[in-house]
Amino acid sequence: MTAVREAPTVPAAASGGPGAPGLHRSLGLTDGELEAIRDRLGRDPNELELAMFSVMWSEHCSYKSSKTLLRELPTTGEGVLAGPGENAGAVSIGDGLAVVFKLESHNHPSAVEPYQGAATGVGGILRDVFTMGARPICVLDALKFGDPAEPRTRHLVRDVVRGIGGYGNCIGIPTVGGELVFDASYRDNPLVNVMAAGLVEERRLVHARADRPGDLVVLYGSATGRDGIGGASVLASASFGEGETSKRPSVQVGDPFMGKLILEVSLELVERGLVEGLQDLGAGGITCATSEAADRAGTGISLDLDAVPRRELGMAAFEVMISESQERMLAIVSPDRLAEVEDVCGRWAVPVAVIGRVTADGEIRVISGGIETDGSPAPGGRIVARIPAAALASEAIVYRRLASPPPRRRAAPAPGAPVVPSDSLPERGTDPGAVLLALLASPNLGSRAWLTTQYDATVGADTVEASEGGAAVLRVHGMRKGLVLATDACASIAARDPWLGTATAVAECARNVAVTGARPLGVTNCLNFGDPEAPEAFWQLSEAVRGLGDACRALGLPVTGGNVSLYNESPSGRIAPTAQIGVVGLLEDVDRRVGPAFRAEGDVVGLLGEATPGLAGSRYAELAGSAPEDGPPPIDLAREAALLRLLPLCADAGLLSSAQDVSGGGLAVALAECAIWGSLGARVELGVGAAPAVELFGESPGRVLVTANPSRWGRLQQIAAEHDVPLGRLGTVGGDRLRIVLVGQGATGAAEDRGAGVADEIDRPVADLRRAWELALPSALGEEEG
Amino acid sequence: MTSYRFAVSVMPKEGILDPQGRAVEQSLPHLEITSVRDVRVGRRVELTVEAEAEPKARATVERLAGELFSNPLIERWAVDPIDKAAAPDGPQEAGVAGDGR
Amino acid sequence: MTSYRFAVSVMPKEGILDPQGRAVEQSLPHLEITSVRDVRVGRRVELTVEAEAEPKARATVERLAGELFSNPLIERWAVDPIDKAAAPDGPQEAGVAGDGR
Amino acid sequence: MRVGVVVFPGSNCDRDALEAARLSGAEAIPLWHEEPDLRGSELVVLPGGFAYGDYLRAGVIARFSPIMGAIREHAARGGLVLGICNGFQVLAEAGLVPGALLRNATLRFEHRWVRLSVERRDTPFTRAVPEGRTLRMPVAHGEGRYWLPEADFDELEARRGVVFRYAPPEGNPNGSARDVAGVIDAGGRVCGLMPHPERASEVLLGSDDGMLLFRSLIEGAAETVAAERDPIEVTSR
Ligand SMILES: Nc1ncnc2c1ncn2[C@@H]1O[C@H](COP(=O)(O)OP(=O)(O)O)[C@@H](O)[C@H]1O
Ligand SMILES: [Mg+2]
Repeated sequence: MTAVREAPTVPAAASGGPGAPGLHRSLGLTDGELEAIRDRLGRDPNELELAMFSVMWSEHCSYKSSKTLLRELPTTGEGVLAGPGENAGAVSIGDGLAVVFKLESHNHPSAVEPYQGAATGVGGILRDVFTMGARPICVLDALKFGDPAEPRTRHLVRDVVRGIGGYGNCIGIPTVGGELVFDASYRDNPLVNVMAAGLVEERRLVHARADRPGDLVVLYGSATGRDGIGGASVLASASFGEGETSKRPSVQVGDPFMGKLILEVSLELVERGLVEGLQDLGAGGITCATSEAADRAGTGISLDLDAVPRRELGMAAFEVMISESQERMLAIVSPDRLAEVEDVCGRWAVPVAVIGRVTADGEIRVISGGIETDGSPAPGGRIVARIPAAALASEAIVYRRLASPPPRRRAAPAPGAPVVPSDSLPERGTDPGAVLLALLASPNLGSRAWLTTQYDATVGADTVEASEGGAAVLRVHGMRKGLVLATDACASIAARDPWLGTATAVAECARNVAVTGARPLGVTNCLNFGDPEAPEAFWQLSEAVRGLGDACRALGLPVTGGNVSLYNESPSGRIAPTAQIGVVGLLEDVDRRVGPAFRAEGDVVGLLGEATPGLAGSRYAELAGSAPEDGPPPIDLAREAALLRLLPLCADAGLLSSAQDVSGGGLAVALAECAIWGSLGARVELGVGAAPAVELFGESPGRVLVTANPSRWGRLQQIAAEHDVPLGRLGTVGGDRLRIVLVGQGATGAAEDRGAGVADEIDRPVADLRRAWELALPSALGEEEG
Repeated sequence: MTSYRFAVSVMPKEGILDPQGRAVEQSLPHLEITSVRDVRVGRRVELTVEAEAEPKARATVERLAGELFSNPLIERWAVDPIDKAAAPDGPQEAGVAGDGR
Repeated sequence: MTSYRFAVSVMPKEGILDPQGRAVEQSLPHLEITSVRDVRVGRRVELTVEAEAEPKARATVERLAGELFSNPLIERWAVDPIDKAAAPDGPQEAGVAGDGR
Repeated sequence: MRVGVVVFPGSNCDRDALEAARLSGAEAIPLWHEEPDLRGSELVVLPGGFAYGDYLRAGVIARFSPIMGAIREHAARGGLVLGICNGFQVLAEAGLVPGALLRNATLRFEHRWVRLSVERRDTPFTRAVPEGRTLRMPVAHGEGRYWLPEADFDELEARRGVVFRYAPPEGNPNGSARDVAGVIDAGGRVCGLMPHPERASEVLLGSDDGMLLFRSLIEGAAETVAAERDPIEVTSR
């Protein structure tokens, strides 16, 4: 121990000496950050230490720009067993079981190598789930791309989808839902967000902690290669001479087969109680995993550098310490359990190695030449890096960035400002039936079958509904219970008002879960934003987090985890602010679930909630252009909360034949979808105001399209009234056409403009709607067949 | 115009994990083979180009190799001519070939 | 013991529909290439064998080529030596090679 | 009846198959690929998944697994073997059923609900299927395009070796020759199919048609158990 204390800095020979002047900058650390590092160490860092700091103080690992914002989120609630700070959130679902879930981004890797980027994204989020001891039950993927007409976008879409499927299908976790959105702002910066959920017995929930000094630090899974050392490869050129950096691969390649093996090994280790703590290796590799596991418990870890199994010869210490090679896990193991751990790994043919010891001194020490059982260097061994775990993890640098709204916002109207009837809304003079077909045939609203057929959604034999409808329903194996999952973002609204867009996304996502009859349990999220050092981008982020917090508080939902992805910009611009939301809900009886498809002739069609003005940010506006003075629709969070309470009650009471959230494309598209899925038409009468597009195609939140047997309609009205939710009767299910008759103030305007003889209503065969909807995506991607 | 047939080999770059190669290596003990190592699995694309002269044909193939058949971040490629007379549809002219029957 | 490195090429047999090859052909017009035809896509496996002499090493590789790397019903294979000195990890010694930069 | 479900390291439908077998009344046990012992299984199921990651070609590496020797012997003795999806690929690679499964004609992984026509109801795998009944179940694979040289194909058809074909309205998802979805060996005891009967095990999941296969095997076995106990010549491989 004293020997350690007497070595405040590492001998120069160990790693090339204290960083050359300016080296920190090429590693992405600022001068101020170097000062802060000196402060925490009380000395200059050496090159290896600098590399470790550079990954841990990166935005990705430290959350240095977002941490202060995230602190404001509501994270506690009934049943929350693990919240932010853990690898994934966990919420009790009763009967001693917990659902574990999280959303995460893999944007930048996917932009560079779409197949591997997406594949390793799936691998990473699954590891987060089974690191908690949970068996993953499903994956959802939220994808955002630029214009599908561009060849580059098509290539990205194709390879990202192949990559998600390539990993998920192989490892055998069903991909049951997600989102696919096209918007010009994602052209050079596509978003690949992946959500996963798993189930675990509450008592087996594992934490990523290294609590007990003397325990072993065990690494299992793939050997460590030079994957993903990207930026830090400047160190390689400094140490090995110029010209070699081009050989350093920074692209990580996923191996779903090894992923499956470490999944099985991890769950068996947990099941048999052989591990004290588990931590997956992701960004920051061994450095991140060890420092976080130690820091959470206030302990330290001594690492035996030479013991780390490597894929390549001649790897430098820094490469081993920050490599992001996939499919690796760190376990904290009591010494008397090691043999059993090795045995489990051996049976699955997974390489395993003891790479260190938990210590009491709160430091991460990297030792070359072997370590003793107390974590000190073996004779002849040397400490090559020595950093307080907290300095790398919880006490990493934090910023309060400058936020300022964009100037144009001041000129924008308040959300939901009423639309002036005299504006030039483009539906005047157009046939609403043609607009409906165009919306159904648009790449953002058409059928997702092109993509979902590439994902195995039924492996595991628990998938009740893969989510064409908005939410996926899975049975909890061996029980009547069901889990319902959805993911949504409303970036086109957030582009105009990030608070509103994010709050709307939370509400929409929760509503998608609740329409099935499920009670939402918790929220996970992935915040995809631009450069936090740009005041406007940081304003977007802070407004979005405020919207997330406000919505979750209003809906009584805890935020149990998430992920932040910043610097989503390219020379062509910044992405639309994208707060991807994931919600998990619980169905007490999966047989009582409500689906979106029309079910029976003669059922009454009704609308819960009311349309409010505001077309900006809608798919309709995207297609037709919106009036410049128009704003996005406002949100009534109290109404949303009432819906979340009301819908499960309706489902429990068996009042609903079907229920579908009204969102993209508005009520007309919702009606069309329910008709397509049910292969049943409907005739409805819709009251429209001065601008019929608001009622037909507007996307104001807080609405659910329901159908019910006429005998249950009275009870439905009663229960809706009790919850203060308006319920309008629109018409009747039946036939093979969708007919929407317009009545009221705005009903005749369009017909007048076009001249007499043109009916002011929508009346189309369901088969036509289906065809338009089915061809949308293949034709947008240039893949229509036959 | 003359026809030229080429083979493009695309292999994972050095240092890039090759899970296929690793899986093959791990299966070798089942075949009782212990003398094999450093297995790397890649792709081979064979194609015919019409051109006035070989260099022009080759240029087309090289463009395809770099732009369509490989991702330069993770893969390397090489182009080789195939002697048509020898094996029009076989994998390659040289070496021992078999159809395994 | 000496190390020998080989490349095994595995190609779909004549008469077997090769949708990958066809997909490549169909994408060529987008790249404004019209002079390419008969595209076939197969596999290339590179591996090192330790043996006392080349024939023995080659025998091992041929066994692998026939039993593991190819399915005789649908594929043909060929084995070629790789000149280690020239390109230890590159795809092949001959031809123009690129890492695409 | 005892059903053994083989677990390769990358199997991912093994639990589904175990469950489906149990649902139809069998005793179902997992069989680890490294142990060449079928532990008294009368029916061996090779489940779906990616046995060894399915690198190179689906099913090829699994074919060399230690348990495969025992399965060959079991088949040679007239034992029942069912290969589902990846299990079918393994059986084909091992030559226990004829044909090869190539990359889907669409070049994509295909997950869809399909319909199967049952070409033969006189096999141990299909005897519980009512006449004229088509079966609805999912496919989920990237390499399921059945292929056989034409001459061999005619021979296969002549001995009625095709048990399942993809049927309308959904039709053929992968470009399989002659719409073949599943075949049986000449002895009529080893059957492979690409679709997943074990996932069509409950109405809640979309269909329970797959149970007809398991029931055929498990109920049928109870009836014929005596016959199978008769000494049969053991052909070594
Ligand atoms: N937007 C967010 N909202 C809530 N929690 C977040 C958010 N972003 C990150 N977190 C939490 O911060 C912790 C660190 O996240 P991350 O570094 O992504 O974890 P990991 O490395 O395990 O993937 C996690 O517990 C995560 O849930
Ligand atoms: Mg993690």
